[in-house]
Order: sequence, then structure tokens, then C-alpha cells
Amino acid sequence: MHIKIKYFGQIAEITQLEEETLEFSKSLISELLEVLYSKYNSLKNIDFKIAQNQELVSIETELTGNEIALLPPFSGG
Amino acid sequence: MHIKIKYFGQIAEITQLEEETLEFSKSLISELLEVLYSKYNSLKNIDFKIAQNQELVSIETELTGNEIALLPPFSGG
Amino acid sequence: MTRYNRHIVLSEIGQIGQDKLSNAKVLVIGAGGLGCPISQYLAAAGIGMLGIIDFDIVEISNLQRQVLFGNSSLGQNKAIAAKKRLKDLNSDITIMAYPYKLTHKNAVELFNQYDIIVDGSDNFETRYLVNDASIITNKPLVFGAIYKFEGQVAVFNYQNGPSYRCLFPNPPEKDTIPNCSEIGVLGMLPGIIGCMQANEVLKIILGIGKVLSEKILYYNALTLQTSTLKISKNEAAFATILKEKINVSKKVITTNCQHEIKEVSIHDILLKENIQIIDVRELYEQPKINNLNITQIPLSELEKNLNKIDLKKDVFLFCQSGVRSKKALSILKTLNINNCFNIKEGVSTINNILNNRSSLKKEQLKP
Amino acid sequence: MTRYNRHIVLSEIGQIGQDKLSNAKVLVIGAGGLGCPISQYLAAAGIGMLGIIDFDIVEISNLQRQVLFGNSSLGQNKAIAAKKRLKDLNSDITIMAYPYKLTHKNAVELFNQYDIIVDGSDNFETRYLVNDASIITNKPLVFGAIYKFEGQVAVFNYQNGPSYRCLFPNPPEKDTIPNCSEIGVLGMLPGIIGCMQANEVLKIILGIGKVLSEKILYYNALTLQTSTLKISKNEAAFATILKEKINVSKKVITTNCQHEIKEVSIHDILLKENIQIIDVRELYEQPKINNLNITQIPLSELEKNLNKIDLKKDVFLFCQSGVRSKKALSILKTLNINNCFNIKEGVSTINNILNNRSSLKKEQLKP
Repeated sequence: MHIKIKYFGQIAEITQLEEETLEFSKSLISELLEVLYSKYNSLKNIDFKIAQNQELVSIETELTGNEIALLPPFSGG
Repeated sequence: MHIKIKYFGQIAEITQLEEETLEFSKSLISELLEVLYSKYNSLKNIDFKIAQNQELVSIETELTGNEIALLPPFSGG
Repeated sequence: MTRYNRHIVLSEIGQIGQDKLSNAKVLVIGAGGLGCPISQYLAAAGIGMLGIIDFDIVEISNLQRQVLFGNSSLGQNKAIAAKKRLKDLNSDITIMAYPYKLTHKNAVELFNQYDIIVDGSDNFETRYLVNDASIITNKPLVFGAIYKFEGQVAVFNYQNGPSYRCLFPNPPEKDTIPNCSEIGVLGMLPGIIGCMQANEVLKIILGIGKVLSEKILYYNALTLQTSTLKISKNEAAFATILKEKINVSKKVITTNCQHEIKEVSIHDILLKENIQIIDVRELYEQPKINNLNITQIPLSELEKNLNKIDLKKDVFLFCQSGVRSKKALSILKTLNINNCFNIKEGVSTINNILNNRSSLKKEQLKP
Repeated sequence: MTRYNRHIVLSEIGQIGQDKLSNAKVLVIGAGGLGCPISQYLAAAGIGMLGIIDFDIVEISNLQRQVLFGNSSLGQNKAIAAKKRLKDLNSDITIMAYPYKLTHKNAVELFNQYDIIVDGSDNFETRYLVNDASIITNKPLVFGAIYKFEGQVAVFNYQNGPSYRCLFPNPPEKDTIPNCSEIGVLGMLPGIIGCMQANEVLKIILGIGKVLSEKILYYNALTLQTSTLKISKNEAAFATILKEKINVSKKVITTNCQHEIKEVSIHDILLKENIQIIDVRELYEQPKINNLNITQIPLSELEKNLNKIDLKKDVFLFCQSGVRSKKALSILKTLNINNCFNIKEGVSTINNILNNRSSLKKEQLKP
């Protein structure tokens, strides 16, 4: 299935993209994450959370949505 | 068809809604407008523009979109 | 560590970008709710030449959101008070304060001295004037406007893109679109919208991000909903403006402001000196008032006779019943003539009161 | 016409709403990029008691976006400088300036005096402390944070809703999430995010609109994209915080700041007086330096020995090669200990230079 992936903050700096659409056939978010880690090596160095269809989920969640977002924390003020 | 209608500024004050979904079978935006005028009398007293699927259109345009927005001008600063 | 370090360390800006900001000239129309955050952040960012035009003075009710001012600036011209504050915020830039009204006579010459125009005005007349003058001088216009809890932002005339008239070709003619500086507004709203405008200015100068051209953004501070709507260019509107030049916006906009019409009773003004009283009825209407010095300016001719209004005096308007004088006051307000008051009584009541008073006077004068 | 007329004429606010604002007590953490617009608009809106806590002083690089300050406030404490400016903006409210650092020792007592907490801080340590103290004192927390061109806004602990730890349970441990006050930022971004935070404060107090609870909003100033993401409550996180009280946030966050480590050569400090030199190597490491007065604080024990650092002197750190001393400096920075510098040479180079110098001195001393 087609999955739109959105990147924020430092993550978008690593991917050099604000969003992209990937073709993906596995069923867990953790599996999608493996694909992203191999595509973007430095992603492993970053703490982030994952949202599926605008809702925060754990990586063990089943991949059901068509939009995934990778959310880093910001500290600046 | 189902049409989502969004209201802004003074128009939302007249309709007392920020958006609503109407069931509508005619084909022109002007016809939809007649329905809205009869539903919300005071709408006639307001200048506004119409957007169909996030794009400004004239009232003679064919109704093809599923989202219509009624846009008044604002003057405040 | 320099003043602009936080910009310079960004690879998207760098010293080259900061130099672009230093070389830029930006004119802000109005130092009100929008103009305050706009000019504050543009000054801080190091815009080399920042112009601010506002004829108005700082009033206590401005301080609820016009964050450049304070008790110390009450009664001062807004452009001058803004400059005073901004000079401390950034002493390295040139700030020009124009303490007068933007008109069709001075707009083009003023706009020609700047690269980008930012509209923070508060009435349709100025907004159409600013739009038309931006087209004539070919300057990008960063537009912002607010209504209670909602705001609009757009960039017009940018790289041959659409203008405000492509969206709203003419000023609203109907009475229900408020065009009035006393309507309520949530204090933070102009802060959000004004900062968004300043942000667009920087994006234009720096050539970064997606400039909000060919679109208008509606923002709702209560729901946090944002709607971005596409606008197409209307070449005919541009052609008309360029042909008619700035005259198009001379037309007076007569939408009503239902708030804050200043109203007095004839009793309150009888003892005042150095005032002007204006009869806005048509010349043929009866009865006349004979015991007072009256200026006649029929409502239908008001806009042509603004020169008859004495701006240095308190001015009091009346008509047959009090309705047309109220309307006249609305018009004068949109023209930013603010020294006028409505007399709540109609002409017959006024005459009765005047007659009683003169008989009273005569009695008092009896030996 | 009163100060708050533009709020009072809104039917959604009215005099009743304005009275709620006058009775509200809001504490703003930090008077930096976010704290300036937050406290500016809250003061203007008439929040009855406005607290501002910031230990930091105004520097020239702050003026690119910290719009409450100016040349006249350089070197002053930020909370005090902010209060000075805000008192002119609104003389009718009480403004409390706390010119010291928020710590696990003072947070709970301070928070207890307020109704709403607004986080405008600039580092993870303070953010987790603010979050935990808000939970312990049961206060709604209006959160905002920025990174270069992007910002986050959320309302936590509101009506039994989620907290920051439900989103990010622990401070980032990896080195690439910057936690550093010198990272670049577009000047207008904190203006937009800070005004949005102030807007949420008003919505909470007035009970109008949809409060941004159980959600976090990401805003991108370059693309104008807004994403709002749902957050669920993690009851376990709340339970842990309430059990451990404020101690959870005492853990030092050691993420790196790659910017602005102040570095000097040993040559530059040999002639200085009234300085402290710290060896951050483990106690057993060789060679020692004998010709200088050295304080030994191994990196592994740094956080336990902060009291050994003389805050009144310029402090210079060294180690075997210069790497660990840099790391130590990063940690001290996150703790806002800013009087420290890194010596770029390692210990053997330092010893060589010292030895040459002492032989030089001896030569000079020869009769």
C-alpha cells in the first residue's frame, strides 16, 4: 500500500524531505521503521515518536493508516 | 451529494456554525447559494466570495467539489 | 556573538541572508494591532530601512494589544511612538516614522522608496488604496486583516501574482461588513497574524520557503483551524488600476460601524465655545435653526465637502431625526475624521430647547 | 473608552470575561524568544497577576527576536528587564519578576501561587521540570517549543488530560537532538508560537474555543503547514511523577550542543589572575600539572561537584586531549553554568608550554 510519511525538525534535515510516499507491504509500524532506518542511516541517532493518521502510537502498532509522521521533540525557546 | 460548507467571520455569526454538511442535488453553485439564502436570510446582506475545494470560483461555476467555503473580507487591523 | 547570530548560524540564512535583510526596505502601513508586531519583529530581524506610517494617536484602548506602546506613549502619534521604542530594540537600522495619513496623493511616492509593503491598516479604504498603489509601483504586498477571533494573511502582487482585487474586486457595499476601528478583537490574534506577515516578508527577502502568494490563509484563533484558498489572477483588475491609476480608491466606502458613535445631547453643547455645528439635511429641508451658527453640509454631498469640516474644533452633527447625522458620522469615521459627535435630538427638539433657552436668557437679562 | 474595551465589546468575552482575566494568575517560564511575546500579550490582555522567571541576562544576540528588550536592557536580568517594559504597557496589573533559575527546589512552591503555567524555556531539563511540577501542583501547562523554522504548541495537564511525558516520556538520550540555547532560529517563529501560547492561556481562562489539549500542534514557518496530532494519556507516567515527586527531573540531560563552546589556548590564560583551572580527568590519570593551581573534578563526578566550581571567576577546563573537557562544558551549559571555557590543548601540550614558560621566567630573573 501507499504510505505518506511526514518528517519534522531534525528528522526532515536527515531525510532532506518534509514528506514522501512509500510503497510498503508489511504490517507493523516497526517494520516500516526498519525500512526507514536502512534508507536514512542517521535516523537511528534521533529520539522521535510516531503518529499514525494524526494519532500517536507505539512502534508495535499494526500499520493501518495511510499517513505516518515522525515527531522529534524540540527544546528551543 | 454531500457538500461540506465552511463559514468564516461574519458569515459564521449568521449561520451560528463554522461548518455543516448539506445534501444537495442541483448542479450550479448559484443554486446552492439560493438554498443558503433561504436558510439564512441575513446572508443576503453580506459581501462574500466562494471557494470550491479550496479554490476561489464564480457563482456560475458548476458544483463539482465536496467542500464549499463562504469567504467575507475582513478590514480590521 | 553578534546581534544577528541566531540568523547567521542557520544555513538557510547565513551572513549572505542577513546582508539581504540589512539591504531591504520595508514599509508598514499602520502601527496598530497588526503594525506593532510586524514592525517589532522586522526591526529585530535587522531590516535595513523600516518605514511606519500612521496618522493616529495612542489611546488607552489600544494598549490591550498594541504592544509597542504604554502609558508613556498615550496621546503621541503612533508612528513616532513606535519609532521611539524600536530604536532601542535595534539601533543599527534606519527607522522612518510618517505621522500622517496615507492618501491617494502620497501613496505612490512613498511606496516607490520601499521594496515591500506590509498592510496593517484597519479599514477598507486604506486597504484598497494600499493594494492599488502596490500594483502601480509594482511592489509585493504582504496583506493581513482581522475580525474578532479570525484573521487573513496573503501575499499579493508577488512575482506577477494576484492582488487583493482579484479576490475582492470592490469594497463591500452592504452595511453588515464592519469597517470600523472599534470592533472587538481578541488581543493575541493580531499578534499571531502580524508575526505571520513579518514571516512572509522575511521569506520574500531571503528567498526561502513557500511564499503565501496566489493563496489566502484564514486562521481561527478559537478553533486553530487554518484554511488556505487558491486565488487566480484577474488581469482585467490590474489593467483597470494601471489605467485609472490611484483614483479608483478615492471612492468613499460607506459601510457602517455600529460601535462607538459618540453621541451627545444639545444640552451639553450649548455652553461650549469654539465648536462647529453641522446640519446634514438637504438644503431645502425645514425648519431651519436660526439661533446658532450652523454649517450646512447635506449628507449626499458630504464627501465632496470635507474641507468645510473644521478639524481643530469639536464638531456636532444633526439632522431631522438623528439617523442621517449618525450615518454621516460613520462615513467620517471611515475617513478617519474623528473629531465629530452626533447630536441625539432631531431638529424640532433642538429648536424647542433653543427657544426655551433664549426666553430664559431674556428673562435673566431683564433689569 | 477603557483599556479593555476591545475585549469587553466581544459577546464571547464581555465584562465578565475581562474580570476573569483580571483575577487570573499566570506564570511564564523564561523571558526569551517565547517568553517575550507571551508575557507581552498576557500583560496587555490584563492578566491580573503575571509572574516571569528567568535567571539569564539580556545579550545582544537576544535582540534579534526578544522584543521586550533593547540596548537599554543589555546586561540586565531578563525577568527584571521584562517587568520594567511591561509595567509601562499595563500599569493596572501585578507583575512579579523572579530573577533566578527554576529548580526542583523552588518549582512546586512557585507554581502553587499561580493558576496556569506557560513554558517558554529553552532546554529539556527545564521543560521536564516544568512538566513534572505542573503535574504535582495540578496546574494546566501551556507548552511551546521551537527548532529553527518549526514550532510545537500544546496544552498539558488540562482537565485531567495528557502531559508532556505522555508524548515524550524521557528527555532525549541521543546526541543529535540539540539542547542548546545557541541554535539558530527564525526571529518571527517564537513570535508566532508565543502568541499562540498566550492565545491558549486566554481560551483556558475565558472558557471559549477549543483548548489545544490531548493534541500537539506542529507549525512550519517556511511551508505554513500545520499538523495537529492526538496524544493519549499515560496514567503510569503521572503515577510515577506523583510518587517520585520532583526528583525525576533532577537527572542531568547530557545531550550535546555543538555550537558556541567557548575555547581558548593555554597561552591566553597564563597571565590572567583570579581564574580557576579544572582538570576533568579521572583522579588516577597522569601526567599531573604541578606549576598551576588546579581543581580536580573528574567528568564522571561533575554533576555531584558543582559546588567546587567558582561561579565568580572565569573557569578553564582541560583533560587529556580536549575532548572530555568539551563534553564537561556541554553539561555545564545545560545546567546554565556559563562562566566556563575549554582549553583546546591536551595535558601534555599544556605541560610543555608551562615548562618553557618557567624556564623563560628563570632566565629573565637572572641578574
